[in-house]
Amino acid sequence: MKSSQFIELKAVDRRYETGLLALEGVDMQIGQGEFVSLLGPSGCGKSSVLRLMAGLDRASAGEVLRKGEAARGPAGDTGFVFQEPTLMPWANVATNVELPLRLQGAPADSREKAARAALQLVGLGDFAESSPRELSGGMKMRAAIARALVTQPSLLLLDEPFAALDEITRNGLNEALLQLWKPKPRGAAAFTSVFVTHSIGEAVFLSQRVLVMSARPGRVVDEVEIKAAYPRDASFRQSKVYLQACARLTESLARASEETALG
Amino acid sequence: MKSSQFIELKAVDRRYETGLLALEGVDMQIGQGEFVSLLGPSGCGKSSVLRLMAGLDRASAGEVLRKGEAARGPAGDTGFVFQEPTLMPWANVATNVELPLRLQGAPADSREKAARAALQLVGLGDFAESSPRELSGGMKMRAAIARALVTQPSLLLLDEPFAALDEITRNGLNEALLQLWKPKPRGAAAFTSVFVTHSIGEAVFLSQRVLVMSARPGRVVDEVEIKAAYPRDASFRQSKVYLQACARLTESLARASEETALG
Amino acid sequence: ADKVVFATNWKAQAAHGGFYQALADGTYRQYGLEVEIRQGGPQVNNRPLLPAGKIDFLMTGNLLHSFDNVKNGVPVVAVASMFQKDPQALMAQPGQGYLKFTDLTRAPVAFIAKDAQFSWWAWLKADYGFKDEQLRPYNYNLGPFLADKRSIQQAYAVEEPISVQKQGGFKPQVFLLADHGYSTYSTTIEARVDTVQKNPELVKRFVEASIVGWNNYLYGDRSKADALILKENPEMDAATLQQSVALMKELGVVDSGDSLKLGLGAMKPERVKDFYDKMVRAGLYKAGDVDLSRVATYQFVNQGLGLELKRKLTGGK
Amino acid sequence: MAEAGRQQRPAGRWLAPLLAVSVFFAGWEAAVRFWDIPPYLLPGPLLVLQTLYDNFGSLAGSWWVTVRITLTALALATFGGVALAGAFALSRWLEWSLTPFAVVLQVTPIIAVAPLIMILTDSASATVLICAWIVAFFPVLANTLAGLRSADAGLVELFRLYRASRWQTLRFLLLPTALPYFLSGLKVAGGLSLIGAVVAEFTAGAAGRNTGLASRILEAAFRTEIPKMFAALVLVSLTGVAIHLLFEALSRRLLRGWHGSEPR
Amino acid sequence: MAEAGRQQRPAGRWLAPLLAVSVFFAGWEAAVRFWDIPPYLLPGPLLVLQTLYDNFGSLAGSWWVTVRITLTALALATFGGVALAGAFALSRWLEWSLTPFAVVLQVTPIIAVAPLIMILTDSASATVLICAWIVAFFPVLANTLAGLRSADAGLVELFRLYRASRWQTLRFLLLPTALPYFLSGLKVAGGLSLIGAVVAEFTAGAAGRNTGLASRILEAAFRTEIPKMFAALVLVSLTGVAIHLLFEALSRRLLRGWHGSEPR
Ligand SMILES: Nc1ncnc2c1ncn2[C@@H]1O[C@H](COP(=O)(O)OP(=O)(O)OP(=O)(O)O)[C@@H](O)[C@H]1O
Ligand SMILES: Nc1ncnc2c1ncn2[C@@H]1O[C@H](COP(=O)(O)OP(=O)(O)OP(=O)(O)O)[C@@H](O)[C@H]1O
Ligand SMILES: [Mg+2]
Ligand SMILES: [Mg+2]
Repeated sequence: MKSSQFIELKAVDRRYETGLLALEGVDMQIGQGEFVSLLGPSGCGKSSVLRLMAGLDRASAGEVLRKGEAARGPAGDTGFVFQEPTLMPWANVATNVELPLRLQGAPADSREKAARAALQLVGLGDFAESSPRELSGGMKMRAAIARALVTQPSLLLLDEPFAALDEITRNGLNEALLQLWKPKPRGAAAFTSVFVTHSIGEAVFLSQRVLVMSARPGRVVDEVEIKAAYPRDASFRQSKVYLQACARLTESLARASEETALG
Repeated sequence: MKSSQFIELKAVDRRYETGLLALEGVDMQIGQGEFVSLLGPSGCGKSSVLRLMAGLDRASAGEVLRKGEAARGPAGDTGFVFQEPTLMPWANVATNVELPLRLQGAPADSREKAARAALQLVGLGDFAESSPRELSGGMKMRAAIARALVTQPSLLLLDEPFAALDEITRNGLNEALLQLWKPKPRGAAAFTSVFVTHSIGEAVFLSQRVLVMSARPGRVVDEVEIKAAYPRDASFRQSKVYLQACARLTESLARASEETALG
Repeated sequence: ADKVVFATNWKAQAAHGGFYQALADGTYRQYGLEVEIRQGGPQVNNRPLLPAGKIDFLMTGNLLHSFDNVKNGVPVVAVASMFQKDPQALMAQPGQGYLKFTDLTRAPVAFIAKDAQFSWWAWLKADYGFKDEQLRPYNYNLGPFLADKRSIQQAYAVEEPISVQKQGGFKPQVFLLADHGYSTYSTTIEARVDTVQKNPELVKRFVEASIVGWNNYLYGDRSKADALILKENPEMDAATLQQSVALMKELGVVDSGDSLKLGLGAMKPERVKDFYDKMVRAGLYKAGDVDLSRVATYQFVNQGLGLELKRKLTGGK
Repeated sequence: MAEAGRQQRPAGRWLAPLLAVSVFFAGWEAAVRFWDIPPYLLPGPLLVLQTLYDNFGSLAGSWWVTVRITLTALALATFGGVALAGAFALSRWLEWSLTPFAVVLQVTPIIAVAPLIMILTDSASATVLICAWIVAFFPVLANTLAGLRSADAGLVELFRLYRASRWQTLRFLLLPTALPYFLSGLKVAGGLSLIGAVVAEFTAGAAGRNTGLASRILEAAFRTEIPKMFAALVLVSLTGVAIHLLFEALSRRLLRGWHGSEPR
Repeated sequence: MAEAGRQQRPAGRWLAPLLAVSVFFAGWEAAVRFWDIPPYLLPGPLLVLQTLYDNFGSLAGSWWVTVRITLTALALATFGGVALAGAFALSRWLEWSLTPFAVVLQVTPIIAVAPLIMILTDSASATVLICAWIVAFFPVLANTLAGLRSADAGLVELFRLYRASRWQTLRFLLLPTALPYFLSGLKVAGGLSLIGAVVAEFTAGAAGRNTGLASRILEAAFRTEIPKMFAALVLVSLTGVAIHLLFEALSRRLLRGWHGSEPR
């Protein structure tokens, strides 16, 4: 049992140095190869959870376990699309995307090939030589996605990766992502994925499980399993499972958001 | 006729220094007090159009007219939510939001009051004293929105302002925005608004008119008028006008995107 | 009283004693002068201040400066020479086989300050065969000399040897350049030509008061002057002053040769010419570069002033 | 590095330099004793401290003179450098026109121009101050200027959008942006104004009563009282370290919380 | 400012300084003529140029000596400053331990330590070089260090995520981040190594054959050949301006296109 969980958060608190309690008693279990989405109102602590999972941050209380062991710093085989593109301004797009491979000591030609493939995947094949400041907002984000995919990580953390993209591009990338995650319909997943999004539809379309977090301090307040086989295609969006899950999530998100009153 | 147009783009080209032709022969007419949305695939030139309208950039060919006159630099009464939050890292949230008023020479107490009201509106009332790096991604974006609103500008340019927000917050802000734009149902609009978004639903819900741009080089390829009275509320999302407009826009967006092939 | 600013070329020390004497015991005031003495220092260059009119009189180390002034048309002239012998010297550690002055050319290392490198070092090379290879810069720090037994070093005969004795615990051999042909006048007083022409009486009073001061300093009660020097230059100490004065007397720096008959401050055109010829030989000047008649004016000295006072102070000896 | 900076380690912050300096002094003392180096060449640190203690009264006066010149020159350099950089940022023409003069000032050996300044100002203490200022002002100018030019492109657009005046842009955008650069220039200028005060006193030496540490160093060197010279040098060094620590603290205070270089 | 920089104005870039310098020289010449200032006090620029022309052969040799020392010292200062800053960035303990020594080096008057170095190295040219290096290295260190600490927090996290070694973080993240700071430090160090070469020669240089401009300046001053002194000073100034222009161009080249300070 213990070993089947890839990542576990046990009663995790995170209080920032400002005194703000961002997470309180968060429990999460992400199985090996699972695709889980995180929904929650703005500022509820989704990014904070991802940073804990990546080992970039430490819990103020409680435990973060990776493969059953206490996580101590980054594990090295994690891909992370941060909420902001975070590109190196002095390097061109290809160099940016190659960076993780370079840090892992991969030889130049394999780096180049992998980077080209990743850029092709996100539709930036023509912009390999461009500087980040010559990209549009959505293109920057796509470069960041390519960078996270380039190492073929065993854990992929995605913090609203598609928020800056139009629906067509977004749907295309959704399908591409699923394709990477489960190359063979009945085979094993290539990686474990935790996906933060604000689009309920996207969460349902992609994930096996969706967690809903409450407003500050963040807690897990709902959990919905999406019982549908992969590959899922456009027709899944019309299915009853999809629509029901969306309805339920809309409702619990509304409840979770109650505290963040808007003038 | 001429004077009724608030902003006009006539056969505008924009070629960047890299040689990339971002806009080609763009024609747009935005009437005084109109609420227009812009849809288009990632990298098609939406942000470029907004920058031209704001007077922050110059057309390589063609004309940009503001109130019938050639635009020469920023006009001073424009609010602009950039695609990135663009907050001053050394100042707290309140100071950031106050900035436009300070630049206009408003006295301290009226600045403070206006900033507080704007922060309240976007749900950041408790974070006035926080530093930008202590905000979540969505919260930063909301601070940027508050800053754009604080001067009560006569032209509001919004570049995917709600992309980083969950649906509840987003809907709340949509309604708040419409409320500001048309305080009295049958009265005049308080400002002219050009809104870039990737959410077709949002575009339809908010606007009087939606323009669709094609992939690079950007051109206007479709224009849909949303014939529905304001105030619109949640029930509008079930109306036939809404659903038809969405369907039509989905289709033309798909056509406009064809060129940006995804691997 | 006329306000007069007089600049020296170094921090206050016994070699400036006569001037401080005249200031401290009121001689200058008796001559109707209100004098301010401005100290120099190793990197302080007071020289441009004289032609610029910022000071009225300047104490100068040797005649080379006066030659340069004439050569470059600087309207400045020497009016008196308080030292008959330039105390410039070379010193060596004892027991290193440097018996005669010419032995010093064999020293492997010579610590010589920049200004000396531009002046008498050239003469030493020309007349005695010293070589540039020996040169090391001297920054008025005795450490390197003390550390290297075979080295030689420039010295102001009334200063450095005293320090060497105190620090190194030995008495260095001192070779006075003046004893080997370096015939410049020293501690000259320079004034602007303009002052000499328009206000000779002021110059006369300053020169005469200074001569009186020097007589009193050497042969009379020095206590007030020494107190003033110690105050102006806190690093100085009474013992050093004592020894310096003894050395000045012993070496005849101030009072020897012409001054015994003509009084302190004496200058002779023949000696100026002799020195100039030597410098021409050393390659510092070309013959005819300098109009020697404009180097110094002899109208204020050589009149036996102070001989009477000296006799009184020394009890007729 | 940010990683290391995440946890404060105040112990190491003080322990490390203390330890290093102690080791250095111990080695120095040992070397002096082992090779029997005479004090007129290199005095041991104990002797230097003893000398410092013995002469503290007289050295303290000179120290205060030097400190006063240093701080005044630094203040002038800071003010002048920032003002000039600000003016340059407001007008490229001004920058292009005046930069050559700033560079020439920086590379002019003050030993050569000191007499000229002396003639112009007619005051030794003014000359010393001007010389120290010349030495110190360029790093402030160069760094502030580089900082003023580093503004985030997005924020520059924001200011343009609201038609901020040049002055407002300078005040609210460029100066805060330049702060980390300016502070780094300040650290350089702090040391330079101290060394400038010392060197200026060497060359333009205020004679008589108001002598600073430079005169004491020269005198001691001249009289081969090397331990005393080292005592004066130690005072100069301590002053330099104190200025540096001050600016480190200032930098930490001003940048904490928003600039990468100073993690909270 | 970015606004002004959007259009290149190469005309003004050259015209402005030329004009300013011309006006300055004209004013200088006029002042000298009007007040009839004698050349031994302040020679007019025409006379200085004439002197420079007449003595060019002999001055050029000295100039080359000074330039060689300057460039060597600058290279050593750049290398040393960057290496030390890199080491400091890799280890906070190292930084804490060695910073006091770096500061002390910066504020030590080289005139005081030159004899010591002289004794240790036993070579005048090595002494001059070390002195010039001491003068120049601190700005490179301080600025590079400030730059290394300015890394974007997001990118630091990215590097941590991939468990980049300290060396990789330095190489691929911190050094590029530090570039604009480093270049600004280089501009300061360029001038300082020139002035360092001159001052070091003043205090530690031996006369004889291989004398640089410092000796010519001193000699001319000593011999009241003020126009010649100014001619040598002009050479120093021109060298400083040339170094500055070089680094300006380097900075423009390296930062163009990604850093706010150099718009394309
Ligand atoms: N470095 C920090 N210091 C202080 N408070 C922080 C810090 N980072 C985040 N917070 C606070 O923690 C809370 C959660 O932030 P987090 O970024 O995890 O939210 P989020 O769920 O990702 O929101 P969003 O959807 O807007 O990105 C917020 O209230 C935020 O203000
Ligand atoms: N400064 C620039 N230099 C060169 N090319 C640029 C620059 N800014 C934008 N571009 C290019 O112009 C095109 C349009 O960019 P723009 O930012 O207007 O797109 P967009 O429609 O806003 O895209 P997105 O939805 O991704 O934000 C893109 O292909 C981009 O690469
Ligand atoms: Mg987030
Ligand atoms: Mg955009």
